[in-house]
Amino acid sequence: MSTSDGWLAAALVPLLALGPVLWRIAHGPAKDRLVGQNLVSLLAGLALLLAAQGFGRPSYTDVALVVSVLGPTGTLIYARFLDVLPDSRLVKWTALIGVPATVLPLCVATGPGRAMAKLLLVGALLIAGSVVTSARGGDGGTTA
Amino acid sequence: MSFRFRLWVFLVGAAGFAVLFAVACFGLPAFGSGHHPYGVRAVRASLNHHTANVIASVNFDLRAFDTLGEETILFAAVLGAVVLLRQTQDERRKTPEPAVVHPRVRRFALLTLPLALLVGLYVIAHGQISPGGGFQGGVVTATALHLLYVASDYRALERVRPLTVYEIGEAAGEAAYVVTGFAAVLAGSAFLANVLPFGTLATLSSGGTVPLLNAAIGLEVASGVVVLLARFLDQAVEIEEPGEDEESGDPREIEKPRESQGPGKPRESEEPRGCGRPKESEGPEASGASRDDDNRDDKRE
Amino acid sequence: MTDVLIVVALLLVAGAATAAVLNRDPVRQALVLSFLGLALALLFTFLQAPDVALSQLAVGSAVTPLMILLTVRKVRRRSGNDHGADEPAGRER
Amino acid sequence: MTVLPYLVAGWIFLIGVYGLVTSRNLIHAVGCLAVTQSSTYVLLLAVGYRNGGTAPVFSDAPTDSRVVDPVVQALALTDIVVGATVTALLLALVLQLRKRHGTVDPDALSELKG
Repeated sequence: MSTSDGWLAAALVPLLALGPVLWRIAHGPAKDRLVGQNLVSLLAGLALLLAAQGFGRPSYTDVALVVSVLGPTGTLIYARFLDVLPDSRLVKWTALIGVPATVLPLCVATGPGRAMAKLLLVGALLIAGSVVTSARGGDGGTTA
Repeated sequence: MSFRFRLWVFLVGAAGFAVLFAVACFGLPAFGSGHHPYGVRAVRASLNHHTANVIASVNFDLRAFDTLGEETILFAAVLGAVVLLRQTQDERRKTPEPAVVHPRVRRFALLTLPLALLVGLYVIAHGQISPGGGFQGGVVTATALHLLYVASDYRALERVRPLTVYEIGEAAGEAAYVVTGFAAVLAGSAFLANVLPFGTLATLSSGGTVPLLNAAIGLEVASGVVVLLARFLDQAVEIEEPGEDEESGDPREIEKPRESQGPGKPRESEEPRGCGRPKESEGPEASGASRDDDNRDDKRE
Repeated sequence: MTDVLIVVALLLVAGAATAAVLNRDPVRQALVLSFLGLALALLFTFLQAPDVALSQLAVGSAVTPLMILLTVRKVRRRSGNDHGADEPAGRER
Repeated sequence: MTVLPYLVAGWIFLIGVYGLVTSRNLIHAVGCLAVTQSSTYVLLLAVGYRNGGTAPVFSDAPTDSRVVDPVVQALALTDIVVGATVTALLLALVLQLRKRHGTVDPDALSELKG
């Protein structure tokens, strides 16, 4: 198994985690669905970062960058419409553990440079977005 | 056509389709194999024009005329939606209550907003080099602008978003595309031909007319999506039909656990303030009409 | 390895599409549609089409579900009157 | 593996049309149409894929690398964005119908007509 295969195998982990999340989104109560939507963008961002490294194409990180920007935006917009922004330890800890566990090895693999700055930016955005949308007492605000 | 009959028609058609499609699938070259004569030629043509992103080259150079068609469909669709969603005479605007937003959410949204806009513009600007382009970046930029809606409320978004500018921007994007096309004609070539110097591969100015057309599309898509979302938001948040009675509104509206809201937070009271309760001008007819409406609905059910 | 990723993403997309159709309530459907958008974006990336993935991401994960939510909101503002016209529960015939 | 992506595209198409046929809510039907549309993207990209190929974007890859077909990608890319605006047009039509006839149930609409 080559290194690139190793990265792709790592990308499989967040990808497989999406399965149960889909089940929660499709069948769970309103709160779970929003948590699910939040978790999906986080996991997708991680999978995309790992896949970019696995394919050896740094330019694929642009997709992860867009996910890290639009994911929290989408969650907050949903929260505004459903009038609920549940606190979720699951999302928070997935972000706080999963993102560094993904981004730091990637940074080591890419070495210093523009690509690494972009990786760190994506990581910071993913953590910030997930923490803001999942922390206790958070609220999307009332609709207007 | 009854529901059952329709379902049967579908099932028969679907079974036929499934069989034929499966047969066709096994006739196709296996997934991941086969040769792609057009793909190979497109790559060669794109490299000849020094465009690193072959997809952008196909869209804005080789098939630029087709993209004009796509762009026109987009333009027409936005125009149609805007016409359908305009405010009619019997509808009135109400001012929605300002929203209450958690300070952390507000701070996050305000901090991310410039970054998100920057990402959108980056995706547009790098269209001919790295993955991205006017179509994708336009949508990202337009969505990013709505972080402002998340940060405070719709009124704030309206204040900083002069809709007319975006309507003009959409038309300007379409016009710029056509003008670039005719400029090629004036330069003694064909409509939408790539007449500019190609530059060096994988730099911002490479690709001749590709970056120009890309920017035109980016402008059009971004403005178009902003206008569309604005019209939908108008309808959902501000415009009120006669007889649209918020208080008897569906309590199930969208399943929401009320108790999850912070204490002391007023539930969004959608009732119009001051102006336009049924006692005024067109009020009585309006509520009367709505009552008729209800009766008709009841009978039908 | 790429093949495994593609197969998993394909199965996710198929599952999400089925769930999006079978969720009869538009609000639920909007959330599943945004999942479908992200799953499609992942699939497209694995199929080496990052441009298409970006496009699908921007449109499928945010704009389409948002427009559906806005439409639902507008339609339901009046729906206290006609019972269940929008409610999936009330319409088995 | 050799036909799985094509079959998945066919499945998405069929399930989307099934949703359209059985839908009792036009908003839901528009969502189903969006699902049906996505089957074409899956099919197009599956046709254009080559084993071991990479994206035809040469900013960070050598120009002689084995690439997947760019033409189908260009087709899918524009269609996604244009499709979204058409979805918006359909939703606007649903809102108009709701305003005129007070319902979003397609069956109730045909009863109104006669």
